[in-house]
Amino acid sequence: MEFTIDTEQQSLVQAVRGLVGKTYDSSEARRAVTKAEPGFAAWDQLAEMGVLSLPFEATAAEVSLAAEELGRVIAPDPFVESIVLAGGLINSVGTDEQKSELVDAIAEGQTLPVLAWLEPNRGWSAQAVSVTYSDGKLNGVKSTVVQADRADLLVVSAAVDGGTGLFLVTDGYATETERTHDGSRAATVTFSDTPAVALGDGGDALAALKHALNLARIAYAHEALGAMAVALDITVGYLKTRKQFGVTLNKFQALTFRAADMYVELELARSAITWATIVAADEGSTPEDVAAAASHAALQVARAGRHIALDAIQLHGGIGMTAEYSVGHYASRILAIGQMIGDETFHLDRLAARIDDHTVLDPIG
Amino acid sequence: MEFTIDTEQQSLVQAVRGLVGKTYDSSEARRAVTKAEPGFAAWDQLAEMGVLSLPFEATAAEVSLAAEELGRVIAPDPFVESIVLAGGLINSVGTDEQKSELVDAIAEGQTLPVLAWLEPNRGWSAQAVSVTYSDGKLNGVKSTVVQADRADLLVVSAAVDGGTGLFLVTDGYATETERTHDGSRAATVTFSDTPAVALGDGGDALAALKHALNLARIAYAHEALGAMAVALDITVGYLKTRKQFGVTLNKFQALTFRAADMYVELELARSAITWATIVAADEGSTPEDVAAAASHAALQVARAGRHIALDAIQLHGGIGMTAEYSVGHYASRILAIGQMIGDETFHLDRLAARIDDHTVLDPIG
Amino acid sequence: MRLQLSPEDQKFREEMREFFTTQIPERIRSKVIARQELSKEEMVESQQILNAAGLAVPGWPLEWGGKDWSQLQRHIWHEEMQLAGVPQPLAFNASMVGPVIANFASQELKERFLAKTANLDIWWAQGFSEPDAGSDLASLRTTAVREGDEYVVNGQKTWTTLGQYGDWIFMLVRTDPAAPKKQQGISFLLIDMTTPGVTVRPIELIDGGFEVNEVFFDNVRVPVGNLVGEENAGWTYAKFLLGNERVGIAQVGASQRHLATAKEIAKERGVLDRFASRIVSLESELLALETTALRVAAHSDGGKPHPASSVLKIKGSVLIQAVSELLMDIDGPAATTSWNSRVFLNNRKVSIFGGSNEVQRTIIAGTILGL
Amino acid sequence: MRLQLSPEDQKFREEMREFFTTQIPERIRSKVIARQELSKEEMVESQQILNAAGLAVPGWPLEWGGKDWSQLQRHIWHEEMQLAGVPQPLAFNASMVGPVIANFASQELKERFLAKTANLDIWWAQGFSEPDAGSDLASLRTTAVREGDEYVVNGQKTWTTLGQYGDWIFMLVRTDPAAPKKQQGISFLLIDMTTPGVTVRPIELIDGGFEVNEVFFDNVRVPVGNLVGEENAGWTYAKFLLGNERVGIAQVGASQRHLATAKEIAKERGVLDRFASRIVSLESELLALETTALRVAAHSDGGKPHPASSVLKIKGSVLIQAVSELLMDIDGPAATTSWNSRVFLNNRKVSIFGGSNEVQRTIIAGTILGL
Repeated sequence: MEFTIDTEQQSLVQAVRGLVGKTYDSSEARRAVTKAEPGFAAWDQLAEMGVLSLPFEATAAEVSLAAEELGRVIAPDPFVESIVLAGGLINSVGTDEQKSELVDAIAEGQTLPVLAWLEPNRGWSAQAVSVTYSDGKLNGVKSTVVQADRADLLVVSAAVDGGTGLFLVTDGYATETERTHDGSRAATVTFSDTPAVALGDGGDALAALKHALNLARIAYAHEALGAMAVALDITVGYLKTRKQFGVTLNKFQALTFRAADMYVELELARSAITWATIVAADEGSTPEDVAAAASHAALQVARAGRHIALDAIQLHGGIGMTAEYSVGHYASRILAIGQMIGDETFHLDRLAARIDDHTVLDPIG
Repeated sequence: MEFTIDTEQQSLVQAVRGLVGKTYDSSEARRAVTKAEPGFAAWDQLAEMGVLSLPFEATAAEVSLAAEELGRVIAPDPFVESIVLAGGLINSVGTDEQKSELVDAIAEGQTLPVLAWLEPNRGWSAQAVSVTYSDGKLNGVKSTVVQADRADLLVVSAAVDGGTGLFLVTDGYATETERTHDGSRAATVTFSDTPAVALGDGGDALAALKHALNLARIAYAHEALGAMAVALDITVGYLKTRKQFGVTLNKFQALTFRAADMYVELELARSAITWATIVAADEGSTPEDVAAAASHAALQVARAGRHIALDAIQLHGGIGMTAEYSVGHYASRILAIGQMIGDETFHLDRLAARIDDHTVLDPIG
Repeated sequence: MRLQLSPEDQKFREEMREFFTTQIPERIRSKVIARQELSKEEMVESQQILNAAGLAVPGWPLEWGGKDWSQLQRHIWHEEMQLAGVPQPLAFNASMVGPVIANFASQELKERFLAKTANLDIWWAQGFSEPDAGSDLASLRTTAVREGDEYVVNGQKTWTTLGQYGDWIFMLVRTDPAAPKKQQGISFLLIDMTTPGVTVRPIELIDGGFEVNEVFFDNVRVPVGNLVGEENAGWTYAKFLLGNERVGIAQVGASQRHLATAKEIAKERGVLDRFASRIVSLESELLALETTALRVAAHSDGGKPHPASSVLKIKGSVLIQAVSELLMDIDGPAATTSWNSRVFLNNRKVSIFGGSNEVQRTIIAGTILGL
Repeated sequence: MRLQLSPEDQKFREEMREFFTTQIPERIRSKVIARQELSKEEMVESQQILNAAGLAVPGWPLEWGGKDWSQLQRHIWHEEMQLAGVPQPLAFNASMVGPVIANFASQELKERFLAKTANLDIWWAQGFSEPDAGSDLASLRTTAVREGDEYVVNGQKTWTTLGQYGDWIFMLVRTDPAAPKKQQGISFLLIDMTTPGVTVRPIELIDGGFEVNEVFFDNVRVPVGNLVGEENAGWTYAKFLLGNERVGIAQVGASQRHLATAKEIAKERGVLDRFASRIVSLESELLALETTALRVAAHSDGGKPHPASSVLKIKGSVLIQAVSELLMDIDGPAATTSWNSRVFLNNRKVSIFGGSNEVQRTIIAGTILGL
């Protein structure tokens, strides 16, 4: 069991931190990027550095470390959405031909895939209902497809006989795109007799889809964790320097105690989320193990994440409300990640369904 | 609509405050009383003053005002349990003969009735299952019967053909009595072919029982409210006088902010609980109205009550943990009232069952 | 069952409800109900309809358009307005500068401004907060130096809500920098925003909206006749103004309406069971809040703010935020693009602006609890 | 799936589990699991079994019975002990006075006390807190005035947990009232509780139990040889002692066991659905807490307390309280007489004693965040 990272991992962290720290060296730089299309700017360099190949060539640990660095600068690049999730699914479900055709292209940044799995008003259910597949064609509507416009390959979950299949689509669909509150874009995608090719054998792939979503949840949680840590740092820095009533804010005990509470939550979240990655990285873990770990990590984002995000704004006062200052964007990103990976009720329900699996829940094996 | 109390009510408040303030003039005096049997000491004087006749002769407003005063000194006398609840049921369900025989005796303190309604492991369900009635006899077990040993008349809910009936019992049952954590006593009562007389017509009285329980919940909530107000007062006084690190505790902003939050909760609780009494006192209210009002009041006890009780101890530090100091007894009593009237989940579920009754929940008619 | 109103108040309530739901255009009210931003024109239109009926500024002195209502009636007026989705009369006019002018300004200023203020012919902006002051309002630095018949104003204000629409701005300015206490030496000045040297810069908020502004003053020359009351007595007027916002501070009606919307949406989408506990829980808290507002109204006298106003401000803001969080959460993953998330983010302001909840706790601990 | 232990640590864990569940009498462990109070005799019996196997004081120096374990192994030892319902070695002996004597006392005192301390032949009480000191420990007033070969001790200690069983008490006393800072002039003294002038008065707590005491000192004469280390250097030893309680501070194993009990009871009574969300929620929080304890253990070196100990103390106490609240709530109305309510009330202490959570927040804000 290991909570420390090795030298090679440390180098990866430094490299990613250096790269995204340059591209997004200020809140203003990030804002400028998210205003323009497609809303992210570090992609080619991430590809060059090999970050986009991590899900295919390294373990969940490296993926999480990279995601956490992206979270620290709230990089808008769709690493988790496109690489971990869509890329990961292609790599796990695709035929050998599909993999050899696509995986390298994705890792090199030439192909940007996204997964279209959510459907209107169906929460975070992975089972496809609205979109159906038959005779080589897709019909129906997917919602909240992150970066659908920029993507050149959609992986679409669709109802098939006997379950939920996965299909590749490159053309023939309509998107209605909106800005997300955290500076990204997401689309409602409508398929009307859209030509589609099966990913893998075209049969039920619900289990693989769920597993990929859980791995993505864990990576997302690290992204949120990075953002939470920096949101607290910024807040602590503000309390030390901002003066009110003739003294710096850190003279107000009620405020410093709230910062202390944020730190407590952050450290507990760091532990649980890191543990989830250790589970994901372990070859002996079953998909059920990973699902539970993902839910524990997601609960931290839903609770500690929201707590830290909102108190970071409150402790700043007015300046925290402005788009010109960074902390609101951190809050928005933490919130958005929570919305992508499932809310508190969703994950509590998932865990409650397995409440009888153990007497004591012990993180050590 | 009226949140102010009239001169007569004001006199009642002063009289009750004077009386119980003398009997329980210190935390030590109350402790001495609860240590001895039967654990309360103001009963005869309350009878003399006419307090025990309030449920029969006045409105819910006077009952609540009296209960609140008892709560302020956490008087252990079973006013709500015996008079409001058991006495109230006799008065509403009893035959004319039963009423003329019993009500005056109860109001004069000659007869002390208690209601045996709870059953082991059945939460706060009013429907009798364990205890059954047939052929003039009761069989089964009731739990948490407050002051069963002291009572000379039990009102017992029991399963009958077609529902839950109410029965009077004076003898022929076994009690197993324990101290409650707030200084009272409660018993498990076992009936074995215990002779019983129907209260009223002996048929289904579930609706009347539920209504009486709801009226009692509202009175109980006022008792809790009185205790909450004093718990905050004591805490504020302590913060003003106790020195740590060379200054009084009220120099520590984190502590004064918590006291401020307690005040916010107290005032909101006072509003909702008082409103519930106004509903109960209004002749135009339906039993459903009173049930909803009771649930809103009970939620305040479950939330604001626990919050204030526990923070009152925490803000005191070690001294708050001791039986020689008052604040822990206040916390215990507030907690116990919450346990008698139903917890948060119970009342949220009740309210959720009626979620469709209104678009906006408006306290003004 | 509900608190019984007297027949008189019952009638009053029905009249209000009738007026608000029939006289204010549905196209305006439906925007409010959908929590969309209104245009300046829509806000003016609505307030002028209210004013024509004598319903825009009931709290003002009778001679300037006020009403001889009980506190309860003012509560009902406000509550029904919010429930009907009627935009409230612009607070800067109706609750802030209007009462200050009516109470403290010269007869000339009253005649010049009050009618137009009530009718929103003049849109007032608020010039109180400054970048380095924040919650510590009295440490403001914007100066007004008298030169003959004019003040020359230099400095910067910020968090000026809807200042981009402002015709005039009411300001706290420092007229005596040598005063022994910072609360002294402050004056209350009215400035035409078209005066040379006044620059407004909108600030984008975290939800992407523009509703607050910075306002810069560069040698702005203001006639001394625009001074309200006495020179260097502005802090008194400011405290009066800040304490004046009692009725409606908790925004209960709006929260109730949004909660009803949440219930409706949850039902439509088949997720009512999932959110039922949160909905009834918030309904219960709003009931406690509204009854508290009623208690405060019933016990207020002489227009002095009840100290429990801070209770209303804290809990009101917490519940506004909780209801908007619920609406956002009902959207599930679609919340990433939904308007509800933007409203939720925007609503972080309600516990910050207008006296943060930390300031309110300080008031409760100090003024009420004596700590 | 769980964090993988190395085969070595896995084996260690199995050995611990085997020992605790087979060598400590079931009658003792079942009382712990039922959260009942143990008698003094039972605590002594259990600790002596541990000590005979070298498992009572693993944190001590090797020569006095300690173990050369990794921090992870100490964590496993503690966790398995708690999960098995084994009473922990008496903290006053094993974690407090023992390490202080081993690190700072004379060889003579070491030889005189350490073996008996490890074996609970001597039951130590703690004499730190005073009625007027509270969280401000250093403002203690109990004095020790040197007269020849003796100190004469006068004063009062309080919150002395299980002091009613005490054979000896380790004390902070003021030996130099004239010292410029209150932290100076304090000495660390060992006192035989049978000495004339020592009086113990048990304090009843709000749950009706007696576990803390006041201890009065009236001209108690103590040989100077009972001084630990240097005169007037006691504050240093006290800080060492207070920082020494790292492993096990969060009490995760006990909370996990109680939560398992709660789950079992809820199932038996058919109310698992009603409490499932709270149970899994607490399981999740305990998982985060235990992994945090493991991180802290993994990153500790040289016995110095990790600053994140305060995180473990705060969250550990919050979760102890939350689990006992759950157990109480599962009892429904029967909680009024149930043991679970008394445990819940008693557990209010865990956020107060041993450095209140307010003190812990001060440490985090100051030491870790630099605020």
